Amino acid sequence: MISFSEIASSVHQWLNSHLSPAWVLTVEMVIVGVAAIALFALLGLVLVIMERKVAAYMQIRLGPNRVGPKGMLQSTADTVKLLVKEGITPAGADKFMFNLAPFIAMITAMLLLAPLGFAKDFQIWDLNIGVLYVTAVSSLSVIAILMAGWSSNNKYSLLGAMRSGAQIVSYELSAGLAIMTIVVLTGSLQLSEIVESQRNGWWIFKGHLPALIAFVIFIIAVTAETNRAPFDLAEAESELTAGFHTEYSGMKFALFFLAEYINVFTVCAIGATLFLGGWMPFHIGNWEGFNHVMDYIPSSIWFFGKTFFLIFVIMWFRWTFPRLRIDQLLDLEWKYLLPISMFNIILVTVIAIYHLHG
Amino acid sequence: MNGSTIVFYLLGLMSIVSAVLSVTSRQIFRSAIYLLFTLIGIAGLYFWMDYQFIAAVQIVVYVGGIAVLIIFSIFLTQQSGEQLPEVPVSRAVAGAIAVMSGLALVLVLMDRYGFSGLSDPGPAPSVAAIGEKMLDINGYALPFEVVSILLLAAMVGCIVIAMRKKSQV
Amino acid sequence: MYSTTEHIGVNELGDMIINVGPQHPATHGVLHLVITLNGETVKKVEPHLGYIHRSIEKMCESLSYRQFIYSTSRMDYLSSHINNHGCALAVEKGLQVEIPARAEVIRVLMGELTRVASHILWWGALAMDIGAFTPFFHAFREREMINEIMEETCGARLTMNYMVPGGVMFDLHPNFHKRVKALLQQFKDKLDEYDELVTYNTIFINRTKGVGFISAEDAISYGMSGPSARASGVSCDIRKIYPYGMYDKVQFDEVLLQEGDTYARYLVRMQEIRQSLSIIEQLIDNIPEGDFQAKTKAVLKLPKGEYYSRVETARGEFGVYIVSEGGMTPYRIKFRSPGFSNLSALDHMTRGSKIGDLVATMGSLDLVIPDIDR
Amino acid sequence: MFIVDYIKSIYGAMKSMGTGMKRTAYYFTHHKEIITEQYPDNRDTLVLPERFRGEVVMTHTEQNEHRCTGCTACELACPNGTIKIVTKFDISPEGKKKKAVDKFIYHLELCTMCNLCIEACPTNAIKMAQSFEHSVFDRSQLTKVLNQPGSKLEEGVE
Repeated sequence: MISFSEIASSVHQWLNSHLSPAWVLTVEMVIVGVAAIALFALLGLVLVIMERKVAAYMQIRLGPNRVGPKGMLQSTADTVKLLVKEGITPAGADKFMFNLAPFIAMITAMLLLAPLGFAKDFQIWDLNIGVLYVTAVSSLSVIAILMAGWSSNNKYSLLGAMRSGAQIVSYELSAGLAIMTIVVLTGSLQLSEIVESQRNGWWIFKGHLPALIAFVIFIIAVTAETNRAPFDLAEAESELTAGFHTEYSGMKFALFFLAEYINVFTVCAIGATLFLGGWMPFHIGNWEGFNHVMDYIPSSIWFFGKTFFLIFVIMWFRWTFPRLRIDQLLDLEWKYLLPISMFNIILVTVIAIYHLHG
Repeated sequence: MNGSTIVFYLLGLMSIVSAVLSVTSRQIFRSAIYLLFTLIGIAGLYFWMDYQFIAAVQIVVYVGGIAVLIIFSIFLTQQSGEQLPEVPVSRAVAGAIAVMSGLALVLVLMDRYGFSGLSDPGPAPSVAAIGEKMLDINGYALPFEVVSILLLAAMVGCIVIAMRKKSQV
Repeated sequence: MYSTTEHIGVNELGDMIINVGPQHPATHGVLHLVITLNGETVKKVEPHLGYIHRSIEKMCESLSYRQFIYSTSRMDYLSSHINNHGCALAVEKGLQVEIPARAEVIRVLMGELTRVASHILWWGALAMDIGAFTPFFHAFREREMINEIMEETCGARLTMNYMVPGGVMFDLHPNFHKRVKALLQQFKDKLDEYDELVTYNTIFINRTKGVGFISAEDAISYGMSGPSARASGVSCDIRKIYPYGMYDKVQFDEVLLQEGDTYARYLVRMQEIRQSLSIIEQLIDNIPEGDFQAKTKAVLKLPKGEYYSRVETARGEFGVYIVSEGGMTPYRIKFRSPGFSNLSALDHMTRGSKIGDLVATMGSLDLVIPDIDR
Repeated sequence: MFIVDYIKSIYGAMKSMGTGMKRTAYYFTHHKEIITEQYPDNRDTLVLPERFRGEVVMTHTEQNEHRCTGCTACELACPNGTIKIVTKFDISPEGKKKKAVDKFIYHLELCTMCNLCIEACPTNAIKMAQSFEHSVFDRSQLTKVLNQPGSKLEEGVE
């Protein structure tokens, strides 16, 4: 079975045998960059078609079904359309900021991909504060939204940006605390170590109730942080038309759109890594036979499977629930999620101190 | 000049240029954004030095927290769209003198200190080590707690100010 | 009218002025609301009308008594049957014709089907306003069944022009009975699904409870009618107070709630769907045989005088006032449309609430813009 | 008790969310419930009810005979001025002059499909057709002459 880590190491060896170390590093950086952008584009296409299909089936519709087999090339066609569309900059807009904002959103989303462990021994950057890095960089995405909202010279955009700012800043807290529970259990911020600590069971199973609570809080908080319904107040179609990206069109809009989906992917990947064992296969206690079968499934499939399951859950939320109001949104965070997650982290600390986890 | 140095100079250039732009820009929102880039550049420098924890904290606190706070307050004062008034010559001159003297001071200090240069800066401290130092009685427990009291005082002050305003209206 | 001091659109008091509409997803048409905002809080709502004004009233003055009815379908297009019914009633009042019993039953059946269709569409649209997209599509599944019934019997799906002075245009289609039975059967299950998806959803309840409150006194003084007023405890169901058609011979309850908020308006309409279904259930097996249209002259002339009729549309009281000089065309026609008065209460209901509440309240009023503008 | 209410409210909220999610999950997994009609593809099987009002047409027999006497009842009944009847005088075999329809002009772009003309017609000459795909590139194409060229009045229609 060919795994990602084998491909990576063979490429590395081949380059080392042909080039000087400095060139090897450069070539590898280029490869990683191209691979990241390719993954980006691919994820964007896949997630958009997935969202549309999920929405369609929940709404007793067929969804896109004309372009390609079962409409699977619809998002490609949409991308081409967006690429050739004119990107209009409104007359009163702050042109520099207006054009910069989508790129900030995109760059932030790209930076977040760095520490993810896509498969066994396959990670772009295994930095020792992986989780903290993700929390930190994801807080940058609010800047892009604020910039877009302010520079559009549109009142709807400004309102959307303000909402989004308040929302992301406050939901970062409970998302961070939910992540902290796993950090407490693992004793490390490094994503590879967190995955490794789940070799004998995923945290959601062996972390008892607190891990489950943390998982639920994490899913709710990241749904809010990525501006997805029912927390899509920054866009709030029926209230603010399209919120912060009302004035964007063409490729600049597509970048925002893509960044949103990549953010969803990243937070779901983080959730899968922290709570569902990352690329670790599913094992049940002493069932040797069953565990062996699970081991045969490649680690990348495990990782993407878990991530896409979480993405599906987030889409499921979107197509089921009505949108919250801004004050209720903040109520939910400050009156429910934050106290619960603070209480939860105390519970987790107790568990960690007495080594109640497996 | 190797790649690492190039990255260093790029980050330094980004910080300095956006710092200058932040001061000279006549639109307050743009100033805030440039300030943000300065802070990101500094965080980048920390990453460059492999002090990842400090870099992440820099982003969380300054970029994600303080810069957003500044942008919010700009939005709320409703002046964000307007051009700031032209700076009077006297003030510009005074500012330039202040900058120059500050720069001179820094340069003199650097010259005196000499920065002999460490041959091996040693490994970056792990997060666990930082945590232990912070909460150790022989470490930085006292300053850490004192700072948090300061923050608490600031928060209480904010609440008091906000409350009073509300009762007047 | 209002001044903006700078490009960001802030007035002298520091309030932001926003134009919601005429092209806006929340207004369901070309309604234009100028709202004054203090942050997220709504300080004033000012509806601007006239974007879809077609002067239907004036137009009707040049049309004969048979012809003008068709244009009323285009006012409140979601309850076109009931509008037509109101016009037909006014003309019949002038002509002094007796309507065959079969025609009366058909009219009531069609009216109730229209009411159900309108209420389900509103249900989906309100859910969409509040941010849930899925209910909209589920609502259209049931609405489609009603539309098919209409298409089969009346020949059109939206603007049927089925009621004529003296009765209805065609007899019922042979499939009508079967299809209505199937509809009733399906609705029994689907209404529970509606509740699962929306009615009992915590977010929905939080978004609507206590939002857009209007008291019974204010509702009366603003001239509100229909489900929106009944949610405030104002008994105003024309079908009960001034029964027309068959309504005095069928059993149904006037749904009254006292809360006066958006959730109450929601519940009233959901209850009304059940009431309408029960009316249909009572009538569908008891359609009398006979003519579906009374014999009327080819050219209708109303005696000199004034004629007024009122009916209960899905949105409230719809009044038709005809002044006749004895000629072939009316001298003056005035329609009293429910949406106009309901909209006028919007400012009162939403002052001090958030933008999201404004959208929810507007959705709960069930505004159809051509009904307001005519 | 505050804590009990707090937990109860959370439980209630989670339960109501769960019911909604169960409902959407049901539809997600039951594709038989899908109601989409693939319109341009299902043209062959699409059957519109016979009463559906698409446009006004004039019925012609195989001998190219119609039933329109040119009485203009439909023209009078139409609220929009959709129908314009141009009459001519036919010379009957007996040598009598007789009024007949020359051109039955029908403006589809003005028609609201209200069916009043069909109701008004004393000889059942016109009826509603079920076609509904009326879009054309030029609006002049929407003005139609309903009586076929060379058509005659059917025997016995007065």
